[in-house]
Parts: sequence; structure tokens; C-alpha cells
Amino acid sequence: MMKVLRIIFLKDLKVSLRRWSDLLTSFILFVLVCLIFPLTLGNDPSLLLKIIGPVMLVAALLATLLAMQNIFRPDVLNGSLEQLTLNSYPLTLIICTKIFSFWVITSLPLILISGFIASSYYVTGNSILIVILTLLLSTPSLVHISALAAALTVAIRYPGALMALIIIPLSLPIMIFGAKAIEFSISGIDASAPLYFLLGMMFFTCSLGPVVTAAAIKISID
Amino acid sequence: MTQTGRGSLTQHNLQINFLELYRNDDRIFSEISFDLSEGQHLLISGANGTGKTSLLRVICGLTIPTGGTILWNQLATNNIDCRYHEHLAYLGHKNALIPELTARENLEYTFEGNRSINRTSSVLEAFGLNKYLDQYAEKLSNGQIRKVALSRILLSEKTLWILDEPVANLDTSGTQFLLAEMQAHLDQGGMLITTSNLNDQTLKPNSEINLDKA
Amino acid sequence: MPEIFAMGGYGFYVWGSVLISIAVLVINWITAHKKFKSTINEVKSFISKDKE
Amino acid sequence: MNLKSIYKLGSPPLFYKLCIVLEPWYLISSILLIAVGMYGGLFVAPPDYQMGDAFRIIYFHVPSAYVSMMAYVFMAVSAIIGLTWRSNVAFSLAKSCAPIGASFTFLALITGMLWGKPMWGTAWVWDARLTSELILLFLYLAYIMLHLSIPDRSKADRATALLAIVGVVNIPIIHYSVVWWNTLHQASTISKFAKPSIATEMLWPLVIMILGYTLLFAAFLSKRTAAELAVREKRTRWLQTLIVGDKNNA
Repeated sequence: MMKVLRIIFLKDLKVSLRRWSDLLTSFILFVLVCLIFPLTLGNDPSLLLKIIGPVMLVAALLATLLAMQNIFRPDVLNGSLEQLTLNSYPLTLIICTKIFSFWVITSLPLILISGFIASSYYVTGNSILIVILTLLLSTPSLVHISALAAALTVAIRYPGALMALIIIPLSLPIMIFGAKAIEFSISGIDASAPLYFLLGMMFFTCSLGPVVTAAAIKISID
Repeated sequence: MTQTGRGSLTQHNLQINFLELYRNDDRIFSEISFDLSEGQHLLISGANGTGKTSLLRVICGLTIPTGGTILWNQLATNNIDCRYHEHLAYLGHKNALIPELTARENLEYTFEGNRSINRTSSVLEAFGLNKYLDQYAEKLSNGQIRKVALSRILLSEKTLWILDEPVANLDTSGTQFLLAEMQAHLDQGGMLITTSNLNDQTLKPNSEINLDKA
Repeated sequence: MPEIFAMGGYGFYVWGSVLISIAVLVINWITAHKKFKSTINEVKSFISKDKE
Repeated sequence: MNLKSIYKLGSPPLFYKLCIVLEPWYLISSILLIAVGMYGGLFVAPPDYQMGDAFRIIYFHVPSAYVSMMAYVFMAVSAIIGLTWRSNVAFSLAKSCAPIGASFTFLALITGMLWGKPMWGTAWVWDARLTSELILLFLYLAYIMLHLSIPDRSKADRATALLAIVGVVNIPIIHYSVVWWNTLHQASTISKFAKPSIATEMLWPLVIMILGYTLLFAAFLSKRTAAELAVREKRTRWLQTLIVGDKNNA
């Protein structure tokens, strides 16, 4: 079983790397959304420190939304996803692996660069770590919610708007608490409460998300 | 309860009872019943748009039928103890090749069954695929893609092959080889369900369902 | 009578919400009714087509 | 009411007849109740000592907000039943809930804004209750749009059922995170409409209005569900005989 999941994981990584332009698009979107605020708002440290939390999370949400449109679509079009549902391994675990590999490819780069972006917003010291930790805890939830939306809309030709409509209400708690965690740490308050909430949401979405997503996939390729 | 594990003496058996499928208000097919045992070949024939592909997808379990039952070794296929998918290999119109992977990587990307190297090379040889193994699937022609997909089935060591228009897009030698392989599969106790347009070349089936009449 | 409409200066807001509530509910009923009527007609035409 | 009689409700002919028979009763009783409630709320109840006559808006805001949330839970429960038993009745109910629920949500938002304008000076403050209501509207819209964009009916039913279930699990989380966020932002807003102790002559119109709105929801739902069932069952003999009458059999 583990061997099968490893094969799927490595194959997804390989395929995603060969579709590098897709991934680069979402990464560039994240960086540009983060950079456009200092450019348009002006170079006022106190203002930038105030908005960095929401900006980071909105940028991460948009990047995830853009990247996740393609998590299942190509595999549905070429028929390999229906083959995945036809073997004797549980689809939930296969989907889980697929989502994890997508997270590695789409969200890890964002997390890695978020430290640099934070320092360009004049965030210093421990708060940079909190920014990175916040993204580390919130992106898994965002990816799972987006995967569910992608699975529900995979048979629809232009799913973009509908996906956004599904994802944004559902990911609101993560956005609120993520932005709060960053805001707290910058203003010198203990940020552990919102971070614990994000951790809880992460466990919640990671455990239930793949089950629902697998069910949605089965319905969508029907 | 019969013993149904692999390697047991009991034969595999697929039984379909009164299968019907509606989409919105349109009847795709209804009252499909048949019984398939080892070494038997079922042909589903009919003109375009008579629901051949839909029927195959229902038999595979990809589509949930509106009514009727599918039993594998006397167990309903949605029963959690039913090991139907362990024995099933399906090839539809979509060849399930990932364009960003090479033909070889696509072939390796199956994680069930372990076939001998000799067997693999003989199948690839017969399909004339050896030269193209390291090309990306998106660079291959339709016929070559079909051949890679078919090789996957031929090498899969599954009991029940469900093939949707297997000879479509194939050249003469490919068709001959495939028909011979299908015959060999049946002789070894395999089971086969295929569809075809009426003018396709195919093996002589043990039973036939014609969807034109239904 | 006028003081009832004035509602202590909040007349616009109170009567506005009354009117909009009634309007939305009535529209809701009309659409439901229309939908029911049109489906019944659809089924009727379907039956007559089926008979031919 | 034993289990067997509940199970019988899953039969389309029975449920269809039930909808047709009950709908006028729901409608009439709800109109009566709403008329009484409106009279009580607008004319009988004394003005609030703090908010004056503007408080009368709660007689329209609270019932619609209540029905909008109840409708979502009802939709999700129907969706679960539909997915478990593949019941056409349950799927029709769930599908019919969505537009009705969305319109009640819209009403709750509009009346909330009409209340907020004189109270806070602006139509929209990011009050926790209004914000959750807005998110609820988005959830309804997502449900409706997903249903519209999948052409195959049974597929659309099952996909939207999943969405409804995920939504109903998320609603409390969304609501409490909005409340939490809100309390951090604004130290004290008068965001609670209903005070803990409320005078009787203020309370009874509210209870009657809630009851009336619920029955009105039931009336709309019966009408829409009957229509939805008729579309789905148009090939069946029972519906054809019901609609065309005995001519069909002769």
C-alpha cells in the first residue's frame, strides 16, 4: 500500500514539474499580489505592517485557487483518473496523496518566499517566523478546500468563478484566523491562540477533506 | 458462501441482472442481463450512440445504474467484501496516458501485477513500440497511444478485460496481434467484454448483446 | 393616522422593510406557482407526445 | 408515527399528493399568522425605550434570518437522506430549498441593513450576524450555480448534496470565527436584536411571525417540490393519471 502511494506521489511530482509553467503562474501571482500593495499604497512601514496579514492570506488563497483548477482536470481529460478509481486501493488515500503532492509543489514555494516578502513589509525578528508558520498551517486547509471545489467542478467547462464561489465562504475562518495570527505577532501579542485554531482546522480539513473529495470525484466522472 | 480467493479452484463469474440506465429522462438502455464465466467472450454491438460505452462504464462500476444488479462471484460489486476491481482491467475511448510522461513511464505507472520482462518485451515488439518508448506520450500518434494503452491491459494479469472498441485506430498487424492475444487470454480462462461497430473485425463471441434492438 | 406612518421618524425604514418583505415573499410564491404550472404543462405535452 | 410511516414518505406518489394537499393549508394559515403578527408588531407592541419604533423591523428580520438558516439545515439533511437512500423525493426537497432559502437570506440582509442605517448611521457595519448571513447567501448561490452547471440531473443532485453537507458542517465554524473576529474589532456594538428580557406584548408578535414565516416556507417548498417531482417522474403512470385524469386509462 505505501509503495503504491509513493508511486502516485512521485509520479504527480514529476508530472507537475513538467507542467512547470502552470505552477510558475500561481507562484508569480502570489508574489505580484504581495508586491502590488507596497507599490500602490506607498512606502509607509506602519501601514504595510498593518496590512501584511490579510495580504499574505489573500495572495495565498488566490494562488491556491489558480493552481488547484488543474489538480484533477488533466487527469480527467486523459482518462487516467477513472483508472485510479478502478483499482483495488482506497480512492481516499490516493486522493490524499495527490493533494499532498500538490501542496508540496504549489504551497511550499509560497511558504519559502513568504519570509522574504514579510521582511520587505518591514516585518522583523520573530514575527517573520510567525508569518511562515501561519502559511504553513493555513495552506493545507486551503489546498484541501480547493481540492474539494475542484473535484465538484471538474466536469464543468469553465469552473473558475464557481470554484471561487465555493472556496471563499468555506475558507473564511482560515483567512480570519491566519490574518489575526500575523497581526497579533506584529503588535506584540501572543499569537498562539489563532495558530492553535489554524492547527485544529488543518487536522479537520486533512482528515475529512479527502473523504469528501473522493466522493466528489466518483460523482464527477460518473 | 463459495471460496473466491485467487488461485482457488472456484471459477470467476460475472452476472448482470436487468441493468438499466436513464440519463435525465432519456433511456440509455434497459433490461440487460447476461452471465459470463471464465473463457467466455461477450460482444456488445450496436450503432453509434446506442449506449455501448455507457453500458461498459456501468459494468465497470464507473457509472451507477438506475436499476439492476452486477454480481461478481455471487457478490454485489458495491459490497465491501467484493474484490471485483482486483480482477478488472478497463480501457475506454480515453487511453489514460499522461502526456507529460514518456511511453515507458506510462507503462511503469501501473502498480498492480508483476509481469515477466520477456513477456513485456514480446508485447512491445509485436506492437512495434520499442523505438518510441522514450518519447513523451503527447508526441505519439493516435495509433501508438492506443497501442501503449492496450499493452498495459495485455500485461496487467487481470481476469476480466473490458475493452471499448479495442481495434479502433490500430493498423492491420496490430489488430492481428491483439485478436491473437485476446484469444490466448480466453484460452487461459480469462473473461472478455468488448464493444464494436458492426463492421469491426473481432473474435467470434460466445454471446452477443445488440443494443440496436433494445 | 400620520403618526403610524411616521413611526417616530423611522417610517421609511420600518415601512420599507415591510414592503420589501411582502414583495419578496409574493414574488417567491409567484415563481413557485409559475414553475409548478409550467411543469404540469410540460408533463401534459410530454404525455400527448408519448401517445402519438 | 413509527419508522415505517416515515419510510413511506419516500415514495414519490404519496409525497407528491401530500405536497399538493398541504400546500394551500400552509399558505392560508401562514398568511393569517403573518397578518396577525404584523398587526401586533406594527401597531400593538410598544416602541422600544432605546430604539424607538425602528425596533419593529425585527418582526421581519428575525423570522427571515431564522428561516434562512433552518432552510439550509433542512437542505443538508435532505441531501444526506438523498445520498444515503438515493431518494428522488429527498433530492427534490434539497433542490427546492435552495432558491427559497436564498430569498429569505436576501430578505434578512436587506431588513438588517434597513435596521442598521438609522441605528448605526450606515447600512453596513461588519456586524457578526449580518456577515454570517452574507456568507450563507454565498453558500446558497454556490449550491444553485453548481446545480445549474451540471446538466445530468442525478450527478448534479449528488454533487450539490456533498456541497450542502460540507456547508452545514462549516456554518457554525464560520459563524463563530466571524463573531470572534467581530468582538476583537468593535468593543461594543448593539448587535443583539433580542434582549434577554423582552416584554410580552413585544414577544408574542415575534413568535407568531416566526411561525408564519416557517409555514410560508413550507408552502413554497411543497409547491416547488411538487413541480420538481413532476419533472422527474413524468414517465410514471401514477403522475400521468393524476394530471390527465381518467381519460388516460379509458
